[in-house]
Amino acid sequence: MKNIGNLKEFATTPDRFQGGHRLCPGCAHSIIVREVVNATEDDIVVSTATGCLEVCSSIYPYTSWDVSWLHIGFENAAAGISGAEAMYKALKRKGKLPVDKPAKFLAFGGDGGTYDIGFQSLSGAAERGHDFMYVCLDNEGYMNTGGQRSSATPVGAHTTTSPRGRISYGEKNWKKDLTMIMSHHGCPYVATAVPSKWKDLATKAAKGFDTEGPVFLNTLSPCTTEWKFDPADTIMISDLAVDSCVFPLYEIENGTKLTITYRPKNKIPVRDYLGAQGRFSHLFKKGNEHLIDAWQKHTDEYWEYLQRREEAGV
Amino acid sequence: MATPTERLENWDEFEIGAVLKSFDENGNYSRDHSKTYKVADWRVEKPVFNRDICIDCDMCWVACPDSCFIVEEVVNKRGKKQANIVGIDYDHCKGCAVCVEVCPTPIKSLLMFPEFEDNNNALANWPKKEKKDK
Amino acid sequence: MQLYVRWHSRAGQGAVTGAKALAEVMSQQGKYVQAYSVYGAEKRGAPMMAFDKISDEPINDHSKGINPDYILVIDPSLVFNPEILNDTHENTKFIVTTHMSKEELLAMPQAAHLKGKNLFVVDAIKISQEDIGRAMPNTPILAAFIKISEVVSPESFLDTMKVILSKFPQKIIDGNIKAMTRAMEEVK
Amino acid sequence: MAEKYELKTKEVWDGNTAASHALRQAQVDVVAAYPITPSTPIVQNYSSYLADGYVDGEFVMVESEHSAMSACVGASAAGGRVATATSSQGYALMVEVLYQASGMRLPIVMTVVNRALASPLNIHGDHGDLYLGRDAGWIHLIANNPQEAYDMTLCAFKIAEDEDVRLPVTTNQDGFLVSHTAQIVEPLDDETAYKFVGDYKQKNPMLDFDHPVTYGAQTEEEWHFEHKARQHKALMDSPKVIEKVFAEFKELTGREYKLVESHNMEDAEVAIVAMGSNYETAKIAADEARKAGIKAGVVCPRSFRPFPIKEMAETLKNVKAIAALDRNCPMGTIGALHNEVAGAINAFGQNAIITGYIYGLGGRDTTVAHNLEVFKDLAMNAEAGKRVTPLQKFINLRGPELSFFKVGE
Repeated sequence: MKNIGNLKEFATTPDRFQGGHRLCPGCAHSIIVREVVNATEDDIVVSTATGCLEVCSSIYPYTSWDVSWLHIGFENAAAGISGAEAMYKALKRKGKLPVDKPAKFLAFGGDGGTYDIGFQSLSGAAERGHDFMYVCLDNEGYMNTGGQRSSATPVGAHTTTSPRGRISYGEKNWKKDLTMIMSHHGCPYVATAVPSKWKDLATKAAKGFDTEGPVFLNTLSPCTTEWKFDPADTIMISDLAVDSCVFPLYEIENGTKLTITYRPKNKIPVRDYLGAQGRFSHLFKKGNEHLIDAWQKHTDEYWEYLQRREEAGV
Repeated sequence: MATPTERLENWDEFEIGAVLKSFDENGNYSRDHSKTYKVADWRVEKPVFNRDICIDCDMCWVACPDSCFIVEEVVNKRGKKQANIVGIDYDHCKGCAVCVEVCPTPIKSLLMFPEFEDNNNALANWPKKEKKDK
Repeated sequence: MQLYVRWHSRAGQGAVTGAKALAEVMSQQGKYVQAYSVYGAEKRGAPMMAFDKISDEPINDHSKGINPDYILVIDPSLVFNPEILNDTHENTKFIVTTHMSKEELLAMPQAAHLKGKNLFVVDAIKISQEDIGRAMPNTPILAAFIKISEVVSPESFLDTMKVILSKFPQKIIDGNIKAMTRAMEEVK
Repeated sequence: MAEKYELKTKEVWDGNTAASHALRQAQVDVVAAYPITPSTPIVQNYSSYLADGYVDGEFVMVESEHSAMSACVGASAAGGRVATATSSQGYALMVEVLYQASGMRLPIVMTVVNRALASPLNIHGDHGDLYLGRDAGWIHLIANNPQEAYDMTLCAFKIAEDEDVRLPVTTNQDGFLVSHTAQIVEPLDDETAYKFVGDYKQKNPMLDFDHPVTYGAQTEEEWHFEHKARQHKALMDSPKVIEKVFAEFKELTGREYKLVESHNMEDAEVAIVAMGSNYETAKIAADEARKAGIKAGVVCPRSFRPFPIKEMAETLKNVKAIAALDRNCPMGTIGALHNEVAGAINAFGQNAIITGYIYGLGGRDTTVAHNLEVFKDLAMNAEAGKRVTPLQKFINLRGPELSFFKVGE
């Protein structure tokens, strides 16, 4: 396992995901991707679901990847990487690949390609126990197609298919708790992470690479375009998400041992997180106050739940 | 964004299967790699880096979505390797200003300037005190 | 030479395996063969049919219907279904599994359709239960067919069956050989 | 190392068993599959060969056909020999990924046991699935009996992996009529079969870590056309390799395959064109038709894609009337095979009268007598020197005659 060390040291890592891609200025996807792929020195094969990252890092005739990379479709990043991993095992056993040089198998998908359309293939690959890490770049909607709702879109968020309107406050449902669902697949390691807590993220990625079997990393990827905030504020929004405990950072080993990996010194109100984003601006209008209260209650309850689990050692 | 004209090959000229190769025979970035593609024209403002103020915390390196911070590996006093920031890759910087936001020094060592501003000019006019956060 | 055989059984009783075994036996004799079955989505217990086409010439006809020269009924209750007569001709021989004698069977009103038919009986169920240890009447009825049809000598039939059964434990092979030998003796 | 599997010179195998032995003998590295009737036994057998050590590879039993083909793409791009099998609804679920596999030029081999498409649900044989994959950029080889299911599958690897092809290949056999019908198959011994197929030759493998590659790039409108055109050219050029592989196979086995198979075509005046098991049934009908004075012949394209346009026209150049038999309901036009054949003869200035027949949907029995009826129709058209029978008729359909474009209507 790569020792992540301090940032001065980590920054000597040669990048394996490069500039010249066509993601939005300030996009959190590429920050996360760099923090993940730079967290191992082993060879990597990457599979990526259709989405912003996929499109923007492989616009022909250019690739932004220094490692072998595969995109098949929207719903099958996990199935694709499971095939590559199976071939690796077969060729290694047949002596067609060096046995002493480990290689890692990694898949990226947005929340659409992970929570929704790609969930079946992710669930299947995890259940089959392939040795791979799946990283969800959760920006809480279908941003590649112009910001439609997904099952990761949180309540009250304005999206192009759950729009705020005269009689609508936006998305009606709470987001699906995919990290827990993946933990219950029997994944030996699952964790949440955000780009601003780079060391937490890179350490979890390094741990994930080192874990044998399916690993799931759910990363919150603030979307400057569809969450409607200034591109420069990506890291700040990411910090607000964890400091308000809207997106708590934790890890679960073998489905049974939960550890909270970041505890805000000063837990900030959820409204500070919501208020920084245009997609929630209507919640601050008269008549919608109950939604901010509901958000706070929901967030507090979940934070409580995590702490109780951690305390109980389950 | 259109492909540069010199890279528009005919149907019988490219690798089959739309396969792209990251490196050439010598192990250098190939012409298929986005390292050889420029997104500089996305920018309206650019970050300017002030080496004199930088403390080499490398926050800009880790937070840059476009891998634009050029580092130099050095060995520090305690014998540990560390990365020093030596510049910005303006071919790939889109001017998002995340680096400026994460820069922690009291007077920021990274600031945004208009694209047309001369870097030396910018450095000469560097603020003496940190501006109030917006 | 052209010979058509139709098996009547219930799904799970081994008619498909039996039909394939017959095809294998005949292929060893230098014949061309086709063994197939007709069944739908029904599960274990549903009545079904399997077929053998045996010929001196390559078999190109992939249609399913045949005019059987032999009807093999490996489930005792299916003998009462008049559909076993479908597409048969006047010389078709019927070899059926039953615990009854030919006379007892023909005396039953439910078996009226078999009157005047070229009928042979063998208790393949009992034989298989006693000699193989479970009700798997496919190999005994196949042996009875070999005896009646004389398409191949009993010795070379049993030799081929030993090869076909070779993937099973010796006990099963021995049981089957015993059951088939007995069926060849008992079929009337 | 895999154990040698002892085979007799003559086995009685159904099409599924035959295809699965071909996969085993090719020593496929990865099989990713999902069960579906009637192709299930192929991958089931592969997994039991694996369990008994008769093949050394990875069997990935995935959670859907979509993932089966996706895992095949991942495995093939990684750089080894890959195969799978499917039918019908499973094929339909795979279709999206079939296009990805061919676009990435991955030499995956898929043994397809052709089965009808729902609704209504039906497990039996017709060519609905084959036609669904028609434009997916795969080579589609046709096997009409278990021996051919074995032979075509061995040839498929050699064709797919040829450096001048590098395209995925399906080998098609009729559900139940071939897949579950045991006939005599003369297999090669393991060593000879593997030697024929040859070692897998990697091209741009993802697992060559010193040379990372990107598969599945995004092409904008300035690139997509060129890529698709190039892929098309590979398919159009593939008959050269298919014929080369068939020639090598003939040398090894004495069994001869051609791009267009035919029976009694030397002096035929009328011909049935059909794919699948009915090609063989129609041959018997042709022989019988000749006894009745009809100079009948039968033709079968060995590859549905690439369609052997020139060879088809050449084979049919002297006939007066042609019937193209489609084992699929074209839903709103004339049959796909009809249109292929009509296009082929038209392209070479031939003017035989051509009619289409729809038959055998959902496993509906099609007999020698049914084919004979078609020959009688053809004889009428040939004699009249113009089409006097409907453009499209249905064979063995219950109810009043269903036909379209009757003459004089």
